[in-house]
Amino acid sequence: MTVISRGWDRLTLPGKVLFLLIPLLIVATVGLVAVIVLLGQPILDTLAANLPIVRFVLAVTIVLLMTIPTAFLIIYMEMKIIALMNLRIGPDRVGPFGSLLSVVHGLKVLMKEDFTPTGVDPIVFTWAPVVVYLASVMALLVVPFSNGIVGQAFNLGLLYFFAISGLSVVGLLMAGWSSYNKYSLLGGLRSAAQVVSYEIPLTLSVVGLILLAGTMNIDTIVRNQAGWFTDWYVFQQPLGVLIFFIAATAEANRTPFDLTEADSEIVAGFATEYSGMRFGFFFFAEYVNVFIISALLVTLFFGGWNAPFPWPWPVELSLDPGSMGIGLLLLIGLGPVVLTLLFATPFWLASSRIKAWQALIIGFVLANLFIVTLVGAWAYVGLDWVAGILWFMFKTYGFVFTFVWMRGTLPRVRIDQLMDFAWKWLLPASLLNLFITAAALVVVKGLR
Amino acid sequence: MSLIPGLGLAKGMALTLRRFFEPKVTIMYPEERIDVPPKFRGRLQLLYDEWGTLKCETCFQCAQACPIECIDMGGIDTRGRYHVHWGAAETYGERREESALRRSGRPVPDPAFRPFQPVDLGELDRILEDHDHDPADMLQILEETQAAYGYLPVAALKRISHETGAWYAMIYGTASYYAHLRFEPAASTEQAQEVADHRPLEATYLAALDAALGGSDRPGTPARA
Amino acid sequence: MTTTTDRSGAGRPSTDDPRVMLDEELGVFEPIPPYPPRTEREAEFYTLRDGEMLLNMGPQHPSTHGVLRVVLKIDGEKVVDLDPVLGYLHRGVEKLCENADYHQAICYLDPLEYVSSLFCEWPGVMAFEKLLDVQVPRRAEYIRVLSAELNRVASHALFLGWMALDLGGLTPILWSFIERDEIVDMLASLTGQRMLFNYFRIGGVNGDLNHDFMSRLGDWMSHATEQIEAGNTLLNENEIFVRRMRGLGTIDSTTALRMAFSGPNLRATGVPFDVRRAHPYSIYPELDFDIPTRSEGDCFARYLLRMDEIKQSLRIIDQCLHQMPDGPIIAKLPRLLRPRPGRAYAGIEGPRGQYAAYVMSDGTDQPFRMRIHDPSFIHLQAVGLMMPGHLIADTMAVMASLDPIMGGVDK
Amino acid sequence: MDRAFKARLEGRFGDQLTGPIRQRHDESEMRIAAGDVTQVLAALHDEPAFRFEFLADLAGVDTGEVMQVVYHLWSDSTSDWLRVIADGLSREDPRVPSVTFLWKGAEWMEREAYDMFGITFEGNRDLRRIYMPPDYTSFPLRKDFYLADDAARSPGGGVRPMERTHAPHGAPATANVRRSGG
Repeated sequence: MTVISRGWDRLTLPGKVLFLLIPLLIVATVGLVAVIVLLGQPILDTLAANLPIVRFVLAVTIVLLMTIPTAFLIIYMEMKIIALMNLRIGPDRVGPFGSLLSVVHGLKVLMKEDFTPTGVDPIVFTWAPVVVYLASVMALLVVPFSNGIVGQAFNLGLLYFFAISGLSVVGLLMAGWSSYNKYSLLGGLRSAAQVVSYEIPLTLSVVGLILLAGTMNIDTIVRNQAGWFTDWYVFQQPLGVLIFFIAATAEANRTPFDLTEADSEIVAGFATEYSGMRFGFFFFAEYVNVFIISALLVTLFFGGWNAPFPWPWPVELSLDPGSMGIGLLLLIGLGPVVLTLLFATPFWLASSRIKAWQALIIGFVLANLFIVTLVGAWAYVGLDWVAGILWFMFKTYGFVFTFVWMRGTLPRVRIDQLMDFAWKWLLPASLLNLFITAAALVVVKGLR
Repeated sequence: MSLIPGLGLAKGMALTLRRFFEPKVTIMYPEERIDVPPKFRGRLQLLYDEWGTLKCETCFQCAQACPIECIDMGGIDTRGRYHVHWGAAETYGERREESALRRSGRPVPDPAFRPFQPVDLGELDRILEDHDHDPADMLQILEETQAAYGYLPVAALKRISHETGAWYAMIYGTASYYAHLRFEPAASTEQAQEVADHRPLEATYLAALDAALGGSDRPGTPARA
Repeated sequence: MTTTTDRSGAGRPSTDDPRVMLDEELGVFEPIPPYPPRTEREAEFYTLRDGEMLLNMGPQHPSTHGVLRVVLKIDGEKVVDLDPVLGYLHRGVEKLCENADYHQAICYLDPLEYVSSLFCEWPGVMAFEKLLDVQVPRRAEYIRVLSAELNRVASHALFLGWMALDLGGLTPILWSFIERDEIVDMLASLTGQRMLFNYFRIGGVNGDLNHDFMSRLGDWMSHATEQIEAGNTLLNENEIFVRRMRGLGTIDSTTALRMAFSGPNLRATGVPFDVRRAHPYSIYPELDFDIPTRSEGDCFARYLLRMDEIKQSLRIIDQCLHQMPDGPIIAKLPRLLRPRPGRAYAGIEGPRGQYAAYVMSDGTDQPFRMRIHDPSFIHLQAVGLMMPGHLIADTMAVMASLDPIMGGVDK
Repeated sequence: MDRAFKARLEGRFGDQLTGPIRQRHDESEMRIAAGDVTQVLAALHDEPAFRFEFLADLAGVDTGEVMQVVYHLWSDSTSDWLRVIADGLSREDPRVPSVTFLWKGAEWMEREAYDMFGITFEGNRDLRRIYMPPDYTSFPLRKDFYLADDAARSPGGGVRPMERTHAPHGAPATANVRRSGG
């Protein structure tokens, strides 16, 4: 006993860790191999037999995971862009240009006490953030990121989207009602009134587009807009875009329609009593919603993942790694070394102050950049889904920027003005849009 | 409002976008600091003289004069405890007076090694009774206390403060202002001896001075043995 | 019809006092307030009709401009009535001044209006001077006017930002803080402090104009109100802002006078009352400036009027700089002031209205009675008059447009 | 100083004045009895010769012997501030008619005077404490109210000499010293 304990004490901390880890790894590896050998075929067969389900589960997982960095990025954008518009600097301490501050915020929210005040309805109170967050994630599932990169493509995608995105109001209402706080109640009711009212112009504004596209399949709508940017639906539905933009802003509770959490009026609205990660869910859902409405705006009206112009020099890259034979091995083995040396040499020669190892580091970084650029360029040209994602993200974050920009500029409207605007202006305008579109279609078909 | 709806909003958006690219005004605080104005009066600090001795006499006058009473006197006492001047009695007992006296730089009995002699306050109570516990008669009370005890014991000062309701700082300020009031026994031969022990005899350094100056026959220099 | 309900209502045991709300699920009494009504008005306010509920806004609410508590009686989103509850920042400054000597009393006046400190010192100092029959040197008067008008610009700049912030605009507050910061830095080099200047002394000012101040002032004058103009661009034509502010919190001139309004809030109703002209003091009779007025009396008029006042303040600052005489900056006075028994009243025009001090002397070195009149206090009570019928969100807008400072309201 | 204004005041309110009209600097001061407040202020407010429509200030005063309510008014008919002192309110039960029928804005100022001095303004429909908590019992700005010490239970517990300047007339010097533990 004493021998063992003395020996254990003599180990350093990494030593102790390794002492435990190595046997564990050995056992795990052996076990894994055994499982694969014994059960591998049946598992593979099951998976292959249910491929759509596997694909769906994977897609859901990826979308769920994707929301977190998206929210972090948009939160950072919001902090930084509004700060710059305010002539401030904004976050600049954590990470390059403060870009990790939102991550730190996320961690902070995770570590905070998850407080349940007296008098709340605990079940509803706990589930409200989940409902809100899941509504966002589920809406994201039908957004096509690129050609073929879509969580779940189906024919009624657009309808599904509107159905699900309206679901978040249930969560907000739950939060407002269960919090046992008048501010929360007001916030919840406001959001109910607002989202329900704006749902109508939002949906109606797309009906014209559905008439034009002849389908509610989002993927088809995007494919219809391929070619030059003049083929985008924005040029056929300018009024529809405007209405969709305004109504989507209200739908996502963004300034100037952020009445549900108007901090100068009702403290934090439905989220007043929330803290910790429950609040974090609301917070994340809000920013995911911003992403979703931007993405949908891009998808429906701005060509989705289509580039604004067809690539003028169609390239057929046929790269068959197998044909290179030994050359492939040489390329993989020697390419980085040669490139590193190649990029390092000029720096080493240029200045005697730069030592050899510094030059090598610079060369290594530059070589990596070069390879990444090369591979990226190849992927952009050769793989159309990469190009699609790039264009999609570019456009989407452009709209995210617009939403943040609006938040930095505009004051908030009042609840009665909000309702007036929805029912007296947006709804007639969207009906007008629908009428004009339908009439134009009839006329065009008649002429044909 | 303009005739075209949304023009005002667009103007505002254009302005914020322009500001987005303009230089920023933030002062990066810990790295970059603006100087306080020369007339800045918010810096509270104690000054030291050129020998590194604290110039504060612990007279409590600043604490007393501060109109909004934001100045508190405090310090480390001989047992290493920190005290503020004004607070509940139970928390720091009698130490603040000792601390204050010690920090004044005057020769005071060191309570760490030699506790205060217990003082019979009966005499003081009679004096206070005579003056009807009236802080307006503070000087007379102090003088009579000194006459009774030979000096002003700290315990007596505290008692006076307690009984008259006068602020301790006020009493201390009064007492320290008048030269004839003292906080230690005047006839403390022990102390005098201590001081004398540490000082070279006059004759010694006078003789050395004379030697340095070259004789004692200079006019105006009294010759001493 | 009075009910005891607040949230669900039905089936609650009723208590004798209709204002006591009981939550049987929690077993918690939620008394609002826990004592019987003391006045007619209180009984009326705390009696809830069907569908009404009380919303307690503050004292820790983001936009009550300090620690103000407003109890709103709301019917859905509509405010039926409201009852401001003060005293969360009450420091008893009047009592403290009565227990300090005349010099010390001045520095109690500063923190009353932490946004425009100089305007709170000024009436106090003026009243003391009247008691003592002190003639203030002309240079001191000019310096006072100069610094006070700068402070007025700073205060109005901040008003613009707060106003926008209470309406949900994030940007103007920071732009106007840039403007205010320049002025505050300037005043700091003149007075030594950034917020509580404590600059005016009985008989003059503490410290002459210095190089730092003048160079900063010159810099600022060359691009004065740049940020305020930018904020105006963001708000003046903004449809959302204008539609929210127009016709909100309207008060006519008769009611405004009956509510004892003063300052911009009164002038926005069309009454050209400005103490600087109505009851001239200091060197204002010698200066050339206009009293802007507006007739609408709504929040937007109050906002625009303050923006006009900034321009007039700039004119005054310019004239002060050009006419600044030489001479002493403070009258010779003994350290210990014992004015003859008497009473003095001094009122001045501050950024929020008439600031006044009423001092009684009994011949000792301390004021016998020091009364401080603060316009924020007066204006805040008009919120109750303006609000009924508007929405919760408008409470903030109306309160912001009246521009109360809780330090002054609570004294 | 507006000498003509003094004559006008004396001519109009001659029998209601309880003291001479004093003028100093830019202020005119008239004293009236508490019962006359309604009439005099209404006359000052309404009559075209005076037109004092602007209530500059309303303050309570405790002189140590009596209570007063001081109104400061402004009008464009004179260059002076007019100070109307409703004099001679008893300290035990000071009562004065409210002026909220002329200036509704006086309501809070009267509440403040009530809170600080205990002066009852008859006719003010919301006369409750405004700064102090509702269960507070004393009136802080009265002259017999002494500031409590910062540390009432300290050895120096009691009242600081600084705060004892305005002892009530005839009160024994030690009457107000709050003993520790008391």
